[in-house]
Amino acid sequence: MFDNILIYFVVIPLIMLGGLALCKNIKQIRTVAVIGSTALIVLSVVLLMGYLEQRAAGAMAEMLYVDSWTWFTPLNINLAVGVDGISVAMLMLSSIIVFAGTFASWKINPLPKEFFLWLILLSVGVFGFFISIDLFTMFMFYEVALIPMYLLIGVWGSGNKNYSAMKLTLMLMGGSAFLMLGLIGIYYHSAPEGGQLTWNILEISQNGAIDKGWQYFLFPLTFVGFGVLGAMFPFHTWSPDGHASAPTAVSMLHAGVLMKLGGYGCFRVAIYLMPEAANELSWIFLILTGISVVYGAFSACVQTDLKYINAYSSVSHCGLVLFAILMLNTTAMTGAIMQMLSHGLMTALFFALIGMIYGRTHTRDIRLMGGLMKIMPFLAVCYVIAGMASLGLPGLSGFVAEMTIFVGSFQHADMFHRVFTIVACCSIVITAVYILRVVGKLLFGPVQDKHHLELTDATWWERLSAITLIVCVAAIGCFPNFFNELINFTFDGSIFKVLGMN
Amino acid sequence: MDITLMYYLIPSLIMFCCGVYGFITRKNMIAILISLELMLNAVDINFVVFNRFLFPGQLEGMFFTLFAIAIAAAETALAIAIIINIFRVAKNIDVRDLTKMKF
Amino acid sequence: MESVGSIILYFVIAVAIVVFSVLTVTTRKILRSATYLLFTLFATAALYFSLDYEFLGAVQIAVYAGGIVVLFVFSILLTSKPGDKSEKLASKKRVLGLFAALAMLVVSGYALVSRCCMFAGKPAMEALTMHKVGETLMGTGEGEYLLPFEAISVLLLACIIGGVVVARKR
Amino acid sequence: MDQITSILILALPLCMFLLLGIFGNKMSHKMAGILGTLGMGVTLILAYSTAFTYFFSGNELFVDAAGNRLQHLVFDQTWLAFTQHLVIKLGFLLDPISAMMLVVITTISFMVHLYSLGYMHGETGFQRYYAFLSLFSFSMLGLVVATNIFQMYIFWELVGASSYLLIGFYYTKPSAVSASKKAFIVTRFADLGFLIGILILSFYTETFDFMTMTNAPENVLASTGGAVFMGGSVLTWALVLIFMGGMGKSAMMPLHIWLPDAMEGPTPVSALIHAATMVVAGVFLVARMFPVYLMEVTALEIVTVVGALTALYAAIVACTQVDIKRVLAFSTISQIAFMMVALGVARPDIHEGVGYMASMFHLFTHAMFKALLFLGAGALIHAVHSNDYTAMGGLRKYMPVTHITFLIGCLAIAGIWPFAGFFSKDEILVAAFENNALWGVWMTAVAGLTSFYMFRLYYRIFWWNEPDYEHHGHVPHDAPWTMTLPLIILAAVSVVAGFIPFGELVTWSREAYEIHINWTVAGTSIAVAVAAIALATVMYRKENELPDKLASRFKGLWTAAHHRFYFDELYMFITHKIIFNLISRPIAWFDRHIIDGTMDMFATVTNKVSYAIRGLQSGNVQTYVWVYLLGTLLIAAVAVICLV
Repeated sequence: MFDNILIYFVVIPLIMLGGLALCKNIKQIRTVAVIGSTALIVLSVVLLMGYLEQRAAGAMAEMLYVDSWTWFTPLNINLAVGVDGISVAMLMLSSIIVFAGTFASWKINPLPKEFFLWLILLSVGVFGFFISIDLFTMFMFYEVALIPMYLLIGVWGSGNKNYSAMKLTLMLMGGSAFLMLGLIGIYYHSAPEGGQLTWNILEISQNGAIDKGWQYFLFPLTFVGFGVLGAMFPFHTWSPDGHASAPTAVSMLHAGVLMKLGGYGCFRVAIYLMPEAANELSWIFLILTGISVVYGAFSACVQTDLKYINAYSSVSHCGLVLFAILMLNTTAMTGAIMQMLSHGLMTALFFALIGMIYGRTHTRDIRLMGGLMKIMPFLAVCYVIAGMASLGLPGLSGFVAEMTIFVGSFQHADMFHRVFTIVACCSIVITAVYILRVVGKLLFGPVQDKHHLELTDATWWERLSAITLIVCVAAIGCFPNFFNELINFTFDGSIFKVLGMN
Repeated sequence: MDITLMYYLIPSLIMFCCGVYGFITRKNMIAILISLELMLNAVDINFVVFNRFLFPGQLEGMFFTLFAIAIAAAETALAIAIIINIFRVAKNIDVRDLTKMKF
Repeated sequence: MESVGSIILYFVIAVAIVVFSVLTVTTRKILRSATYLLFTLFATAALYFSLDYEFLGAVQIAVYAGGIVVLFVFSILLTSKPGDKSEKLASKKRVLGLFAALAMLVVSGYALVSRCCMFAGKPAMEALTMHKVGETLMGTGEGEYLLPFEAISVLLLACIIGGVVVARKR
Repeated sequence: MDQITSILILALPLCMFLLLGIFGNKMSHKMAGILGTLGMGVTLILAYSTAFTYFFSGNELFVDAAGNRLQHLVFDQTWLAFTQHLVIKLGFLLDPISAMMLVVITTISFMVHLYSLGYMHGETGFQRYYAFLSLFSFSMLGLVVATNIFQMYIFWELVGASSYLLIGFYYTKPSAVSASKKAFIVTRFADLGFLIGILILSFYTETFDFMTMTNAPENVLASTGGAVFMGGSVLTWALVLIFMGGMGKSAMMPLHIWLPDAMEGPTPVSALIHAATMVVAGVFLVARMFPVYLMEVTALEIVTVVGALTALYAAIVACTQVDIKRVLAFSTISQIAFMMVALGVARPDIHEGVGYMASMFHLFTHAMFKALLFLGAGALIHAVHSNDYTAMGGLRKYMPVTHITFLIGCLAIAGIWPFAGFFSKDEILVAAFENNALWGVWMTAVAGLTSFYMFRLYYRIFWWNEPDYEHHGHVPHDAPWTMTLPLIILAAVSVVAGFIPFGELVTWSREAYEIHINWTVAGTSIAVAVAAIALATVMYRKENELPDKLASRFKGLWTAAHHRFYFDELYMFITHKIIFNLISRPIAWFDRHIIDGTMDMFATVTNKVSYAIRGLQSGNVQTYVWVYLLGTLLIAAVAVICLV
């Protein structure tokens, strides 16, 4: 079992949990968290290298590092793991954000030990979700990632935290109810008549046994189930409240990684296993996600709370992810994955910076702040960079992702899809409006509050957190083809054969 | 005339119904417990009778009853302990007054 | 065709069971209720004897009639106050209880009557010796009950401790 | 032409940006300034040598046996492969226009770097300023050498961003912040059109590559199959949308509103970005795609109409502005519109596409003399500390060098022989007349207006009435050499640039072609220009009542022009009243109250229902048993009835 590298993505956080339980003071907690998250980054880099090496050596299998350990025989539940380019990318993303999140919560108060325990438990769920290819295990990890959220927001949050924590948890749980129905449905149709039922994604897709009539029923269930976590209109309202109340690192992890679970799940389960239904029903969800994209951007234009702005911007950007996935072609889907990476990194950066600013000014209302560029130049410059990434400046990640999505979506043969692509394109202008509005009000202009003049710039751990993320954002923006090829290979697989496309 | 299975089941059923009636109508908790014993006893009879009539070569029904009696004894002892405790606190063992657990 | 004696014996037992059961739940004095329960239990024991389960009948008398009813009586004495009047039943309660009991009777009775196998006669059974009972109770093979026996003993121990803990004075 | 040089041309400014951007705070001002300027100087030399090699070496890579110039791909590296055909490459395309643009950009950029050493002396954020300048130079160079339309789009966005950063350089000034925001958003809106245009075009042509598209436009465009969308062929739509991107960057009406406000940035920035280089990107884009545009004449006609309207509009507005940088800004808009018109009227059958050549020629000369004018204006502002000409007057005595160079700039833009503007503008007018006499007359009139407002400005600054400078504390004087040297160099270029045989260097088909000056057209235009200058002399040489009288005489027109025909107000109305109040706010409200309300309602309803049914949990054990029993009996009854 332990000769498979993937399992360590769960083992390391578990060891961290144990280590944290033994910690006595904040120093030890930090040490454990930093060592653990660094180990995770190293691990994901090792995985990336190994993955690329195997691909370069001509490994053509859909997934690599595939392994399976039986867990519960009567229902054929296995701890099945395996990765393709997308999972590798997502694992990289998660480890980076956990790393940055650790530094962003350097001074968490109160109960630092418990905070890190829950945070690491959350990351167990996240990593487990991305490595598993067994629907049941996947779902289990998904829930493991969701539950700590409630406590993290409810205990360490700010503002109307009880309401937000409750709302977030309930809505996401509602989503997982749909999801569970869908997954069980898939399980019972996973094999041809009389065959061994399975939860394993690869086997299900090879069996190709899900009846078309059932697909029409199961696809919306799973897509909406994951879509709730991906902040799909109209199930996105947990996002603004939840993010606004969550502590910094939780916002980072949530927007950066957890929302990606939604997009990833939509792709990995809903689209991958039920392509025919996806093809037929995509128009409904295209309309919904298209609305998300534009609607979220417009909403962000008039918000005054920094976190709300960012949360709505996430709605818009994540809408784009689902939008692109539904286009069902290689380029758009690659774009969707890139957008997940890009959005994960830059939103994490945004939330980290907002947290740092909030920690100093004790307000997030942009009307009460101004001229921070003069007071805390480092944070301000990082904020501008994050903003630029968000509005799609070439050289940063947002541009690459959005362009891949737009070009890919526009290759769709159907006029309806192309027109909707143009609608989605409009978001780039609106994004510019709200980003520049915030940047202009918050960072530039005269200083609004004289007390702010005494505030200090970032500390070393905050700098480390921000710089890590910025470097990653720039890396994707400057060398997109690396990621493009990493992701792209996946799509040569069976999914398009079914549809007779590409 | 044969005394068939039926003849044994009917008194047991009546006994059980009496237990139900008592359980629902009585206020005194000990009376309720007594009704409960009636019901248990009725069930015991059924086990034994079925064992005797349908599977005379085996002993499952009988032993089940045996164990049921033992458990009933244990249960009664504990229940009475609780009742006495309640009486000590509430000076009363009217089941209608013991509604702290609602809502 | 069974002997007239056994038929008569059966009817005596059956009538006793029915009558004393009814009296148990209808009498308004709690101590009487316990007494009628005792009679019911004796009648049940007799039933077991008539079905050739002597050991069971003995247990019934020893544990139920001898142990449990005594417990009841003591607890009644402990919990009733001197001036206690016999309880009066609310008519609404009685109607509800009667309804439930009758419904039970009707449904189960219908189920009983509509099953033909219920009319099977009493088959012959080889005598159930004490030896056999003992072996079955203490054996570990299939259809033998050492493990449940031990479990029961643990349960009883727990019950004793629990009873002491719950009932002791604070 | 080796790859190293071309890579260096792009890499040097980028490295400078990173160096100054990251380590700038650790450097002294002087160090940063000199580093930046040196870096740009080296780039300048490399670019000059590249352009010289391309035009004059006669290397067979660059010119074929018949004397036609060739397009040469120095390198073309895959950056992002969308599909098999749609690949974004980063490359270096060397052809006449990109070589010319290399010269223009590096020249002006170097001048501005040098000039800023003096102009920005002692400003906070000096290092940041140089970093942004380098970033801009990098992006602009990348834009002009783009090998494919997506590379162009990438750098197009980058120049937009660097323009944003530079306009907002004085970030504590609210007006600068809002101007930068406006510039970015307006151009972003235009870029949306550009992007959609690219999407449509690439959908049909299946390529981003300029060479594939322009060398055989018939072939790649055949796949559109005459598809029609909302009354226009898709090709028209695509080209018009791409042109929309150009309209945004080149400040064509109605997307011009950001450019006058962009003057909030430091003056050298205005000279570099908002006069000479970035704003002509739109012209460059149309020129780059010209063979494709030729396939769809409708699109070219739209280019012409937009250009002509903008030229007139901007010229009229320029006559009424007080802020000298705004006058120059409107003048820039007007001149870029000239280039657009020239492209719009160019056809292969009219003097072998003279319009194209004229447009590029004008781009070149305009960059020189407009940069000169802006830098001159910078020197004036530096001396007087005000942007308004009302604070100036009679400066010729105090600032002789500035005066002479500014005058040269004015003469050049007015199109007086032998200054540079004469030659390029003349070719534009010829092309316009050949296409349609209406455009010829129209553009000649605009040229007259140009001379008028430029000399109005000139006289108001250097003649008119002298305010009491002593009173304001100090007497204006010429700037230090770092500032005057660029002025002198640019003035010299403005004088001689007209004699460059441009026709042999840059033509649409890349075949050499001899310029003939059409003296009928040229004579007319000179006559009109001289008349306009004379009028300006009469009105503004000495302080007098005439301008005010005329203004009150044509009060409606004057007020409207002074307020730039209320375009800004219109935009304010649309953005604030309509988009913010009628779209964003209702959506935000809808989200909070309807969508979120629905979600909350689920919770509320659940809560209410639970509250309502909690009475069932009475705590009365007998009730529970009764209910339980009846339930069981019900099930049993059903089972019995069904099974028996």
